[in-house]
Amino acid sequence: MSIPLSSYLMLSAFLFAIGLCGALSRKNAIIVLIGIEIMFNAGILNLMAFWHYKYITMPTAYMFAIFAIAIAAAESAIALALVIAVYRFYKSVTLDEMTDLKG
Amino acid sequence: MNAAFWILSIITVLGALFAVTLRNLVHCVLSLILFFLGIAGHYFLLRADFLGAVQILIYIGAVAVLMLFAIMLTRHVTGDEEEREVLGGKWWAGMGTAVIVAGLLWAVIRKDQLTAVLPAGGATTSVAEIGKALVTDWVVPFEAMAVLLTAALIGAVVIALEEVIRKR
Amino acid sequence: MRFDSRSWFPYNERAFEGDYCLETVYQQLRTWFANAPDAVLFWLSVIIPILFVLAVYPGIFAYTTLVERKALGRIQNRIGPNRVGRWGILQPIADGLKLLTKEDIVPRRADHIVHFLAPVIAVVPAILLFSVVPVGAGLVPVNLNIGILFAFAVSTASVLALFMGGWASRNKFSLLGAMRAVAQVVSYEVPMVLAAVAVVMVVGSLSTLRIAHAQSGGILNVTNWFVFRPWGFVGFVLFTIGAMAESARTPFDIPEAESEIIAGYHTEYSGFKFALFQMGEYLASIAMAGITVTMFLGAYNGPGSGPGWIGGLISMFWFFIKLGFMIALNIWIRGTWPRVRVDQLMGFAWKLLLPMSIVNIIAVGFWHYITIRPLAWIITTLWLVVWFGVLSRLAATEGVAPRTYRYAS
Amino acid sequence: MGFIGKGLFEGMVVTARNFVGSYFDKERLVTVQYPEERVQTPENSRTFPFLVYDDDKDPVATMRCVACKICETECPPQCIYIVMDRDEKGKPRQRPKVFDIDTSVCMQCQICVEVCPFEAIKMDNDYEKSQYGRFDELVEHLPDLLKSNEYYSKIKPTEASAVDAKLKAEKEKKAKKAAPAAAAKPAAAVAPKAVAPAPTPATAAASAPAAKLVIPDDAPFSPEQRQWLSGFLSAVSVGAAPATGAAPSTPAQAVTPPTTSAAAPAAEPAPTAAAPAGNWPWHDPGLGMQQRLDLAKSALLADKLMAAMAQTDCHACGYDCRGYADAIAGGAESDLSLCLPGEAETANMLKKLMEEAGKA
Repeated sequence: MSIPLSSYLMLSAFLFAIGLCGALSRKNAIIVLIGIEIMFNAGILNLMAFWHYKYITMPTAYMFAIFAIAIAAAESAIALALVIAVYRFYKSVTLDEMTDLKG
Repeated sequence: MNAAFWILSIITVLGALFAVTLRNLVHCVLSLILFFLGIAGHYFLLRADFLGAVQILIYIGAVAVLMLFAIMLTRHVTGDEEEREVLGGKWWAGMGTAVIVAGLLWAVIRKDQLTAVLPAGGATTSVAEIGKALVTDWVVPFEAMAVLLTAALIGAVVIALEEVIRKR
Repeated sequence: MRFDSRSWFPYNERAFEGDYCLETVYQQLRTWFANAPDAVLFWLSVIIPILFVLAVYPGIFAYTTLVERKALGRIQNRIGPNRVGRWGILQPIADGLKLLTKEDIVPRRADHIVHFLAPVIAVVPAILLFSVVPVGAGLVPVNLNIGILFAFAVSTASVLALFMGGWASRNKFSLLGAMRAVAQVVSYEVPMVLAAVAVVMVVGSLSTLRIAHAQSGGILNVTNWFVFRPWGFVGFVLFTIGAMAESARTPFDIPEAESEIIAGYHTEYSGFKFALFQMGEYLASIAMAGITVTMFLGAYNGPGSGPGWIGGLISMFWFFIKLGFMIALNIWIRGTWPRVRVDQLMGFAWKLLLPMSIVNIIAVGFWHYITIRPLAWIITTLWLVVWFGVLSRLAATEGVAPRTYRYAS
Repeated sequence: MGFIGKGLFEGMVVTARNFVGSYFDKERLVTVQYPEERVQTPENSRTFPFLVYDDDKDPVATMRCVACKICETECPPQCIYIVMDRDEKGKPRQRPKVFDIDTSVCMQCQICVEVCPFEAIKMDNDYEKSQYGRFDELVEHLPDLLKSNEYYSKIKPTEASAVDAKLKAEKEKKAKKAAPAAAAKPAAAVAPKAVAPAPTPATAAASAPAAKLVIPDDAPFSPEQRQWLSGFLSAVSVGAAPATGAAPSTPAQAVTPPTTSAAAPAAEPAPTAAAPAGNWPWHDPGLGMQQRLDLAKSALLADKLMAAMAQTDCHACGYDCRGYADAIAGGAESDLSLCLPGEAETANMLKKLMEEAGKA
């Protein structure tokens, strides 16, 4: 009955940090992608929490959430296609090994 | 409601943590699915039923499956080779950034004391309203989204097919 | 704090009067036991639909296996199981006991946790699917306002069980089966959802009760079934094919093709875990049949159905008759058609079913905007027939050509 | 009038017809309700071998098997195990004490039946052999294997009547032979000629291809390889043209070219010494009598005698083949008719060889 909005915000901040940590510190491209997805979801959860507490009868937040999910889906499709293409070239999906442009 | 929130939060956080820390890639994706399920549960709890169903349909049905496919296509076929070194070269930078971001957000949230309480009962945005909004007020972003998705679809196919085309 | 049942019920759109879903079970109980505590009645009204789903559908599953074996036997001029009880009526119980007492084998190099979880996850979505299938006039376990979307979301999750089972077994046949299953389910999901979109466009709601209610009326409660509309018929065919592929029924059972990849993702399963996989598969196929009935075959509508006690019982009778018809159709098709090839499967989904479902959505547009019914009939029928001719020719150019052999000749 | 998927619907019509028809037309049902009804198996169907006995009163005494071990030797998967029965003195009783057939190994090839000279082992057609275990339970022992001749004539009437007729004829012949032998001893010398078939062109032809298969002297083989190959080739040539009842030595046989020098390299350099144990090229039950004798041509008397035997080391005589031959040659054994698997052919040949040796 009595979950304050700040609980949701803290949860989503925590999830965002986890996703950020994963995206920045792991070296496998697919795990980096997983981290990005976690951050996306944390953001959308935040949005929906605000919608719920303040604007529950208005579809605006819903629109944002739906568009964000669609963008995330498109992004992950492209990213995974890139992962496959990179794998063909380097025979690896480890980001640290892709150093062709390193000066 | 409180209990549901805490259980879902624990599932979500554990799923996210395992997704970025486990060594086996398939396990990572499976715990990511757990995370998605937790988020969908949160949406149901927030009375965004439509978004919860969409979350399951898109994230679990499409994104996670796509990731599993990518893993199967880029690894040894049983996916059992595990990474020797889990962390990248600049892992401390990533950890530091994450801790700083978490701390900042935490501080902001604590300071603002946003303690609005979940309203009991009452109306929500119905699916019909969402549909109407999508094709009236939001029709331009909606169409842009359609174009973006088509472009992404074609782009993904082109990127993944590059090798075949070059061979010809 | 006082228990307030109102805040616990899902927030539904009211379908129509005389709606016996979860909340009205509560109200019915309230009229009978006016003085009972609120919490008791609430939990009773939750438990009754759950018990109904958990008791009726697994029973239907058990006897579907028996009927399937009998019918396949007759199709092949055999008799089928007839030893355990008269007409083999206790065969499902014997099968269950046998599978329970069998040794549970886990490959040594398997991923034990995932291997254990996969069969459990295979059953859960299948049972969840039944929660939105209305079994009688106004009788649905949960009247979700996103009913159809919920069904698709949940049925998508079943693919995970197949993948987990195949991957965790650490067996190449299992993995091949799992990848085939994933590719197949993801491909057939698209035309299936688009076929359902046609119905949702006409009804204007995602709620299964609303969809069912929209098909009542007409002559003998029959003529308004969506299957008797041009777009509805096409949608029915598309949806049935998609549902068969989604639950890996025989013409599309390549994820578990015995002759190619042993048994696909459940090669390494034995005993009750195997039984759970089987159960999940059959339950999903029965649930899909139920959703097909709800969306196209007029749900519970039939002569004599309607609200109230008598009408409710008659509507339940009609629903289960139609469910039986869909199950029988599945069995008949399984007994007749050969398994398709993997490339044929994908080509069929993407080259014929997907364009056809989009054409069908446009046909619903015609249906909606042409208010003169006979004209709408003619135009939508012509539109669909012409496109079916064109698309089937385009999709079949490869299929009907005489086979060319690359090495042997 | 064709449309896409027409064949699919035609198929559904066919299965629907089957489905409905199988309830009305019993002729359609292809299956049999097994424990109540059984399919009549064809007379020549076979499952596992059994042993035939003649008299129900004493199956063990009247069984036809003499424990000659030919079937044990010939069995391709080696599923037969035989131990000969002996009395207190160690003299063989000419019947098995142990006769085991491992049905989990048996491949139902019927070779044991083909090779049995005594019509003692036959193929059963009993297919209900299921057991609750997969080790000892699947091995059939002598009591399980013994079945009466009546049973045999019941399951395979045609075959059994032919066998009965043959056995009866042999018995009569033996009785006829025994009568004059007892009455007038001098006549016995004539008997072998009467029994042995005259050399026919067929037998001569049969030995001709064997000569053609001889390995040339300049072929690049080591002596061991030569020996093995020549044995193999002669076995093949015998198999190709079965030498039925190989004729006794006649002028026609005598001109057979000498077997390959490689065939008996051990015998040639030292014809006066007995061939060392284990180096008897004729010691192979797959060869015909004439083949074996040819291989032992230049050897000692004991070797020739051994070559005349059936080479199964069956111990029916109380020795192995070598021991029996040594005993005859050394004068310790005077009975020349102890070789059961070799039947009359061996007995005649032994007699003849002894006569030749006596003359020389």
